[in-house]
Amino acid sequence: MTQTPALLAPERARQLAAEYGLKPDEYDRVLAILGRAPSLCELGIFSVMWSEHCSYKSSRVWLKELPTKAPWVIQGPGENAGVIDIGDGLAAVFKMESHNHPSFIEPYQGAATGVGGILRDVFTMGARPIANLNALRFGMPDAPRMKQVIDGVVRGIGGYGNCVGVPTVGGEVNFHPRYNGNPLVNAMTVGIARADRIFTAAASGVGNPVVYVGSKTGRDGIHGATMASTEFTADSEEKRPTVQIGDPFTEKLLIEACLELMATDAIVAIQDMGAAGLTSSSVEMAGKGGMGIELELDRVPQRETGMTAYEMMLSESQERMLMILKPGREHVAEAIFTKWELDFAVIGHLTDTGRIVLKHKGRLEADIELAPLESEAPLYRRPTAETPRQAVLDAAAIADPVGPEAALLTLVGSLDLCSRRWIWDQYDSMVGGQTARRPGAADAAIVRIEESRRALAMTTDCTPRYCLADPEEGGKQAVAEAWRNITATGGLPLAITDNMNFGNPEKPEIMGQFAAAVRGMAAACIALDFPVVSGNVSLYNETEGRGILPTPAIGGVGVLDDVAQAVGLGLKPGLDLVLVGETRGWLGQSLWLREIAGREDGAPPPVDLTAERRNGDAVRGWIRQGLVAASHDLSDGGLLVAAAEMAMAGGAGAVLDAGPAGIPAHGWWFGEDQGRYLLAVRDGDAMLAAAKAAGVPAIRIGRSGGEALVLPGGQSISVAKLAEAHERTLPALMAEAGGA
Amino acid sequence: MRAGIVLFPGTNRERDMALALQRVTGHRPEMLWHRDTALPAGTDLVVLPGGFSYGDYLRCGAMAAQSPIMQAIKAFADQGGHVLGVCNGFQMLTEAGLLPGALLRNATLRFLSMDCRMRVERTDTPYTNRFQRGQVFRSTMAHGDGNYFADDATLERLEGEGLVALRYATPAGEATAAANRNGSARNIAGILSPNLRVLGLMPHPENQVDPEIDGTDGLPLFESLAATLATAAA
Amino acid sequence: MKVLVTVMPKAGVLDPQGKAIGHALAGLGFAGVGEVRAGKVIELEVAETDAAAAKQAAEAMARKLLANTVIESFRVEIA
Amino acid sequence: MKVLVTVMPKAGVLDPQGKAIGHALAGLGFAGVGEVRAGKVIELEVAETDAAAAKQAAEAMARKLLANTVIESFRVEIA
Ligand SMILES: Nc1ncnc2c1ncn2[C@@H]1O[C@H](COP(=O)(O)OP(=O)(O)O)[C@@H](O)[C@H]1O
Ligand SMILES: [Mg+2]
Repeated sequence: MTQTPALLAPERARQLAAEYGLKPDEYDRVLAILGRAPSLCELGIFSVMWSEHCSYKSSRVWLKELPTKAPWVIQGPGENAGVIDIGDGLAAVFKMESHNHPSFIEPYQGAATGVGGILRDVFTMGARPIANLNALRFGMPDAPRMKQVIDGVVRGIGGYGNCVGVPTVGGEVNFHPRYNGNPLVNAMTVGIARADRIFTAAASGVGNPVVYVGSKTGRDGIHGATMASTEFTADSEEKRPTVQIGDPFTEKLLIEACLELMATDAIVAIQDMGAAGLTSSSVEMAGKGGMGIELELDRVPQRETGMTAYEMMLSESQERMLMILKPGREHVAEAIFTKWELDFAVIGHLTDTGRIVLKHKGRLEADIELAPLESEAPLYRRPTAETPRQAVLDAAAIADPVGPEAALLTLVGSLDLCSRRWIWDQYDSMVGGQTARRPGAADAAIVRIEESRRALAMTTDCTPRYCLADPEEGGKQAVAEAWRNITATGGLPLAITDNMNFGNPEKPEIMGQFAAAVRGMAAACIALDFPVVSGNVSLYNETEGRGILPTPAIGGVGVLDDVAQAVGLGLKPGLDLVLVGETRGWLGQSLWLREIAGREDGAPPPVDLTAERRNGDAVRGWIRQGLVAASHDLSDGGLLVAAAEMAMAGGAGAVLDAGPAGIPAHGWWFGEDQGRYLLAVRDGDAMLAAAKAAGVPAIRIGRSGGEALVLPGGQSISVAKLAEAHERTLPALMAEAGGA
Repeated sequence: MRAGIVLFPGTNRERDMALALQRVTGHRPEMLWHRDTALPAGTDLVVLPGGFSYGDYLRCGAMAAQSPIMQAIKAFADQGGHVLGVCNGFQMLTEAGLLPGALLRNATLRFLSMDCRMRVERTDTPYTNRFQRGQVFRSTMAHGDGNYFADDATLERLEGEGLVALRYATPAGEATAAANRNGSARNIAGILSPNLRVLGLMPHPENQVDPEIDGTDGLPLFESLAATLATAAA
Repeated sequence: MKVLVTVMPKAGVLDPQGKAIGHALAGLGFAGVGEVRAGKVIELEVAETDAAAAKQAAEAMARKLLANTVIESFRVEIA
Repeated sequence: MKVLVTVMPKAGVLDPQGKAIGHALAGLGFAGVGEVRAGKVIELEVAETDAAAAKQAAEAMARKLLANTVIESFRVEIA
């Protein structure tokens, strides 16, 4: 065997490096680390490891500002998923990840493989996945191809999640023209593990076997730049990188096989092969453990013939995992993987050299020192520009063109507020038999933990239009809304995962949005004791130079000690309606302003974190004392929309009182002031007294009963009519997206 | 009652089913493996649970129907054993020829995950004796291929012999087209074998057995079984 | 040798997918499309070198697994 | 005139269904089965009476609706 791999000619190498996305100075660093020109395989490894996706080179400096610690945090960012202690010796393991670009190219497979990838991040750590959520941002349905994208994404998420048998229990959807060329698909998985049985990726033990399990490797998703290269062969059609196809059936087997193996003591470390497949998994496992790793690529199970080392290392074939086993335990693992009819191969071993060494067909293909691959990775503090502040709008200065009754009917049927039933009806939300609150039933989904009284409350939230207008307040608001949604069910919010979707970070105004959003998120996380334990960054979401709305999607997880404490949002008759939190009638950036007044402007509602905390802690306390029959946080659309949502969910109407003097009616009904809840309680007086004692603003705003929402002016809007307007929108839009 | 739940590659509602059976028997049923060639001695109920056996590739339930354990289950059924197939399990029963007909793609061509209501057509069966005749109960469905199909002669025979166990219906008990989301022939949600011991149905009553989760509408089905098999064993 | 097994819904069996495709084609402005049936094709690479034997084997596979003869008919061709 | 559009996963694109079918056939004892690919076939009854024109129309339908050309290839035949 030769001592150095076949090296690229210097000019050719520099040219390829540029094609693979390495900047000239980044490539100089590659040369310095290697002390020579790279082989093609080595260049591939550097280019993917130093890509924005794997290295977080633009975002790392900012992400450091996020709080990641709390007494209940077992594992913060840095592993495949975050881990928190939820009591009883149990841990919740969760993360959210984007699959934006693949979902635009091939919506079904893009979304499906997104779900597959995030599931692997979670069961890699030893957790059984118990819930999936999805945060979606679509363009306008009449934009080119958009209905197909919506249809494909929803089918893909359902197709994958339903098949693997993990209930899809929640999520969120927004529509905005700024997503026309760049829809966002963020998938979140939550799993449960024993707190003392968490698996991580750090390799250890010289000589320990490196084991590949799952599906075979094909040429799926290899860096597009290779397409242009004629380096390998003439028959380019055969070698063309292809779209990744998800195989949820294999994933299901992989989940069962991995969990079965994890119950033995055979595993030292485990990592899924996600983006940059074998490269990132082997580099990260060895790197985290301070080890070296040597792989015989001939042993990699291959789906296609004639694959090169470069292709195998960069393939993004799905449903694959890499493990380090204890010596002599290969047969234990092999028996389990054979039982589940999955590929199993020992493809290498750990070394003490601190290098990654790859061999293929008797030739050395790569030999790189691991430490500098990580420590010398590019890191940018890119220039930032602040988003200019927008004026605070005065509700009194904005004319109400239609009145509350018509506005309500328009709003409940509008794209951002209409029922998502068309979506969740395609997701199995019940499999597992533990879903206590399905989509639409409560502000957060509630899933009980098997053989336990405990339940998790889960939600995803972000209001991108606020983030565009004021990224810092928007970042704060996204975290606060997730916290509020969990609180509104009686759950104790514990931690978040985030998915930072932004445009081109090389533009100062985009990097400024990012930095400000992180600042706002961090402030909210600290004030609400709601640390970040995992996350994902997706940049360059731009089409023709126009970026998406800044979208820091937040996935929140909380716990209920007893599932019986959970409350939903369905209104029943005979209850007092109590509004908690302060209302000023904030119309800037509200949906009322956009949908009724036709304006998208003004400063978004500020989040007073002290009030948020105080109000939420009080509401949760009342729920846990059993004082609250139904509860809903106030967000998009404000008070009247929240009341309508509760009415529709429970099938009961309400008679509503007029708002306080001094707040214009449209501000009162549709303002989006933060930190508020609408509670339905048996004893309103007792609740108001409790609120007063706690220093929490609260007023009675009506009483439930009847079959309509009755406004103070006497207008009565039947719940059936509201529901009709609410339910009609998506099915009507998607009817002709059809089924073929 | 000694129940066994069969696990196929891709099965995913086995734990739901185990919880439902445990609720009425007090103990966890046994999990059986698709490659087994015999059932444990003393088995009196075999359940083919929901899921996506073999990924639902080719046809739902087709590959599972060829599993080694299916031979044993056929023999068990021939000898009068009780076999319950839910969702993917129902599809397997038709693919294996233990029940007639087939389950086609939903008429909507979409996966349907939603509440449905079923009318109990007869109560003198091992699965329905704790229901009232004509009772309508709520369950959830979660399937892409639940559109029951059989040729007219088969349908006439099923009707004539009273082997239609459950029909999709409105809360008031009418078997309307609107209540029949997947497009099943004659609103059929579940059918029985001539000896009434094999039942296949598409919805998931095992998800409606716990007041804290989604109500207890499905519980009578499992109580019926427990009562029947307890008597049988006594 | 490559064998193609084509599986189609039997006449008289509901074919919601075919129907939807027909509908969608009409919606896209393709005129003159009558009945549409949607089926499956399975392409098998077999070791067998004798065409008749390969065909026979594929027919056995179709009867056993690839087609459900309650609802589907099949035909086998050598590609 | 009857036109057949056969849609197959492109070469190199993972075909989980084909893989599972191949696996099942081997399990059933059918020896010598190599790669299995699973695709769709759509049978269209068209008003067109000229074969070349019918073929052309079907190709347009395939590109527009019947095949997802990102991951699938198709061929059109007159039956
Ligand atoms: N993509 C989705 N998948 C599943 N459920 C969804 C999705 N989008 C929204 N939902 C559900 O619809 C309901 C309403 O969502 P949303 O309006 O975002 O709630 P909120 O404003 O309280 O955060 C919630 O139960 C949510 O989980
Ligand atoms: Mg939300």
